[in-house]
Amino acid sequence: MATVAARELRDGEVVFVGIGLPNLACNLARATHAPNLVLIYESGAVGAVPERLPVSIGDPALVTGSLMVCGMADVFQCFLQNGRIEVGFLGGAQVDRWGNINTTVIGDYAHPKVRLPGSGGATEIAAHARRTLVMAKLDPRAFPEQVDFLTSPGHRCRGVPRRELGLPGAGPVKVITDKAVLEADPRSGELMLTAVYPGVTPDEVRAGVGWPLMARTTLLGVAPPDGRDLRLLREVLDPKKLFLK
Amino acid sequence: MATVAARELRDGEVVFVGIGLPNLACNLARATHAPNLVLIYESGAVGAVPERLPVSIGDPALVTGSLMVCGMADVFQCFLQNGRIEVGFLGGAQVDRWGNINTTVIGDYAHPKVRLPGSGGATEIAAHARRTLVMAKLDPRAFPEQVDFLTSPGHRCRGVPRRELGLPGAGPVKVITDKAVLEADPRSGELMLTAVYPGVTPDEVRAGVGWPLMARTTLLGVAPPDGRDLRLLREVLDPKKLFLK
Amino acid sequence: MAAAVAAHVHDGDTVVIEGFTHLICFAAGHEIIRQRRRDLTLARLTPDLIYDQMIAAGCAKKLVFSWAGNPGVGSLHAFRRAAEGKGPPLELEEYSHFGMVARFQAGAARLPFWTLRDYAGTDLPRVNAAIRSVTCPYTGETLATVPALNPDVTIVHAQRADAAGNTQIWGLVGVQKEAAFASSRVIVVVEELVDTAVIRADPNRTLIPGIAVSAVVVEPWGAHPSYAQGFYDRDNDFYVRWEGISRDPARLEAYLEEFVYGVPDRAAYLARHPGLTGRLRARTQVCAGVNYGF
Amino acid sequence: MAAAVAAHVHDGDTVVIEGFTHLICFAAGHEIIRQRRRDLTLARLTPDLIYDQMIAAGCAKKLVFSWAGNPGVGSLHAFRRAAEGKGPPLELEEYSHFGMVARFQAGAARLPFWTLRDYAGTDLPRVNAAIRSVTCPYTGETLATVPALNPDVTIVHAQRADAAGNTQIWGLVGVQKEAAFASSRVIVVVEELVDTAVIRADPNRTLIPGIAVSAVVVEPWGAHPSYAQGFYDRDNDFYVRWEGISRDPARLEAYLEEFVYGVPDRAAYLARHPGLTGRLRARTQVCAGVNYGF
Repeated sequence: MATVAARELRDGEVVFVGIGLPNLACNLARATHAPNLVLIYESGAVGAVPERLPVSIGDPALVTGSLMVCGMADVFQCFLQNGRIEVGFLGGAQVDRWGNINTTVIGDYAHPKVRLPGSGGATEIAAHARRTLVMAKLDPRAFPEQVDFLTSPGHRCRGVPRRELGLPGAGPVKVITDKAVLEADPRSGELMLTAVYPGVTPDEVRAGVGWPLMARTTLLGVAPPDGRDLRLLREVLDPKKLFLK
Repeated sequence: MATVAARELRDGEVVFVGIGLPNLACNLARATHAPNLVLIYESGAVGAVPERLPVSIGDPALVTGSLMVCGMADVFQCFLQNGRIEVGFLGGAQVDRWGNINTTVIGDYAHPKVRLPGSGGATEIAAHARRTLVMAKLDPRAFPEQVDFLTSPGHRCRGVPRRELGLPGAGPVKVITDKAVLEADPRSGELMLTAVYPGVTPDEVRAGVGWPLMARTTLLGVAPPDGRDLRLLREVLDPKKLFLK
Repeated sequence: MAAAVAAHVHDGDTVVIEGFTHLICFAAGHEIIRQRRRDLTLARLTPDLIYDQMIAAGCAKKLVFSWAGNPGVGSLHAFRRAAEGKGPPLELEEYSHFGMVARFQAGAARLPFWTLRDYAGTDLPRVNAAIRSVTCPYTGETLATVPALNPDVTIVHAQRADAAGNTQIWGLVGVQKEAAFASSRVIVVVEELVDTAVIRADPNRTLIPGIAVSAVVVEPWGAHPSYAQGFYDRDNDFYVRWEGISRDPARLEAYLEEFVYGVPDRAAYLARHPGLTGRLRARTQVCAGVNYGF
Repeated sequence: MAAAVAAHVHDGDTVVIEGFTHLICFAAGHEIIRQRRRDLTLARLTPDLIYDQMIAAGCAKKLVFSWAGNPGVGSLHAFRRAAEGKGPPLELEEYSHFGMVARFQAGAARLPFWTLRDYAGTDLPRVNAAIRSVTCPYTGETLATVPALNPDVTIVHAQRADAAGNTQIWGLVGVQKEAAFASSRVIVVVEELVDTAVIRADPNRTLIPGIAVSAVVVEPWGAHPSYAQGFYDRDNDFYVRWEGISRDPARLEAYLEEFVYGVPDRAAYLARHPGLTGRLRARTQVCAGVNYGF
């Protein structure tokens, strides 16, 4: 998943990084095809070059040697709302048919089955990043027809198309899972299967999704990570296997 | 005038300082009865201890050795609008019967006889400082019945009492001139004569004011600067006589 | 610390212990627990372990927040038990990070609200009536608003301050400046008390002026298991261990007994963590100074 | 400088050369005059001598400002002649300092307006229709608003930056950060071009990130007669002399001929001021660094 996400990043882009797999993907891209990637963390570290894998989004390793440290008011107003973030990473307990994400509650808000952490910066990243990449493992409970709670807007929110909501960003352009890649249909905004990992069949993907998943007529194949990528991930970027399973 | 103004400052107060006589007054107070005065300049220098007389409000001597330097957004939002400024100094080409000040134009705005610099920070100082001190030399043209342009609100603006304007600060509590001190009538807000300098008669003061100036029944006498104050002003604070005439 | 908390933190107060991952003042949170404050409204972007502990200890009536998890690890289980109806009730008021930052900005500027482009299409305004909107007087467009947050007391941990409370912070600065200016009272807790000359030598580093500070407390290692850039690293092992501790109410209670109620102050807390300072003390990487001459 | 101005400053642009007393980039203003840009909307809080010169040179169609004087001296006479109908016409749009700062804040946050508690009782809204009001969605009170200011190009003078434009400023920082983020294009002019390692050694000093910068120009003494903390003092004598120069259109024209049109660049300008650098060079007063280790 980290490798697939890394391939989505172009050199020189400004990326709003989350912790875990997104951070691995960004640092893999930096170590390979995108050395000039500018990593911005919501904690206020700009142009971070972490010498160790940050365990939290506010790790001191993100500060030491970074290009700039600014307050969070600047992060959200001058960088994100200003439109300077080209790519934002999102993940969550639920991703629905329209790319909406739930990181708030499973079940009813007042009486939740599971209380999740909440939005953090996800709501505004989903609104303002020029495009977002979603990372989540396939599972029918993780990919319901509709999220229980809409924390981060996708392409259609409670029936209203994204363009009518006045959201500056393009929304989730790709959903990167552990078996396949889903993309939003340009017209309807509905997520469809567009690429599968080696040896994965469309039916295996559909088994992990809670709605009748449409597929693009000609499915692409996702190339597996090459030796260099695997070596970097396993030996350099996450030797303790904190995030690589 | 600097001495009279200095006496208005209590030790430990937070003062928004302007350049010229107000700066002299503040530094005289710091050198005498108010060593813990906190001087804040709109340029962003907080707790400045200028080692030379600042010629401009952004003099580098205000920065070196100050307690804090902040951006102007913080000066106006977090200090002034926040209500942290206890005393603000104001001056201007015109001060009227209600303590309103004009630093914008003499004559009509669209076709002015004299174009003055404008508000700078005066408008918001007049609104937010807990109290303001006005310094101006008596002259019927400088003290008209009504200002040509209302830049900084006093106690009654175009007929509307200050309290109805929702202005947080108390407004100009004293107008310190070269011959006397005027104070606002607690009820009407109209400026009245309350104290005169040694040897000055009320008629001399009235001759410098463009409206029938009322006087408090028992006028106070303004003590002249003592030898120490004069020595400090002439030999230490303004040896080049930049602001002392 | 005991005196500062006794003087400035009262039952029923809205209390903010800020610091985004960096400089979270656990020492103050523990003292508030020891002094058994009650009915507090606890506000901060990321409640973190310290508010999970204060919730478990019964200090909190209400939580105002934007992300309530254990960063990089998992859940805050005392918070989850309360939110999931399996523990003592806890009132929740929830925003996004941007919304909380904006609330502190409005508070610091003493404006009743702050404007932001956010929340369109989300369910957050549906469950939080304080998220409203305003119409732009120039373009006519509708924008989101959040109300000002003006705490009764804000506690800021910092690397250094002088006796008057002129406070310097480097590394992540989060929303500490805004929270301090928004607050009626401010307690600054520092790793190091320095002479005013140290502050005046580099005034651009000052984040909070003494005129906004009510009390200064010197408490080395007061942010552990959070960190202080240039002083000590984050204790990630403890954050990982908290998953197991907080999941079991009995273990959580035992933790509070041993490390909070069971010690009189921070020094005793450190004494119960042999090897801690050696394990986490920061290495030295000092930057060059700049010229303030003219 | 010539290339940066040619590439990023066009006729009809809204141009901001910011810096409150400190770091006012006269070198850029002079280059704009030399390249004979026309119909510019010049915006800054304090037009200062540089905009007085650009007005006299015929670059400006409109001035957006909050205080148009010669600090500590008197008037900007080219500005006054225009405003008093004794010179070429100049459109004026006038705010207070707070209003201008708020306009840059809105621009930097890409919001259409900013809210402030100001202007009640004054005549400013009467002569500037852009000063409006909004009703608080919580308290119902009326507050003032100003519209966002988003310049086509902002020019910021700084002590140092790396080649990518990561810019560090100390001493007075004014509204440079807000103006840069509000602007479509940003030219950073520095006293000193430094290796990125210098920037990365002290990231809390960075005010403007390279991703917001269009061009970096190295121009030592480029802010004279304004100043650069740690590099050179303000040339107060010249500010005083400007009173006499600007009062007389012929003398002003002669000044421009000798020191602007008459020189190809800043180096030649400095060559025409013998003894200047010796007179104004800053003495050394370097602060201590801080520890970024963990």
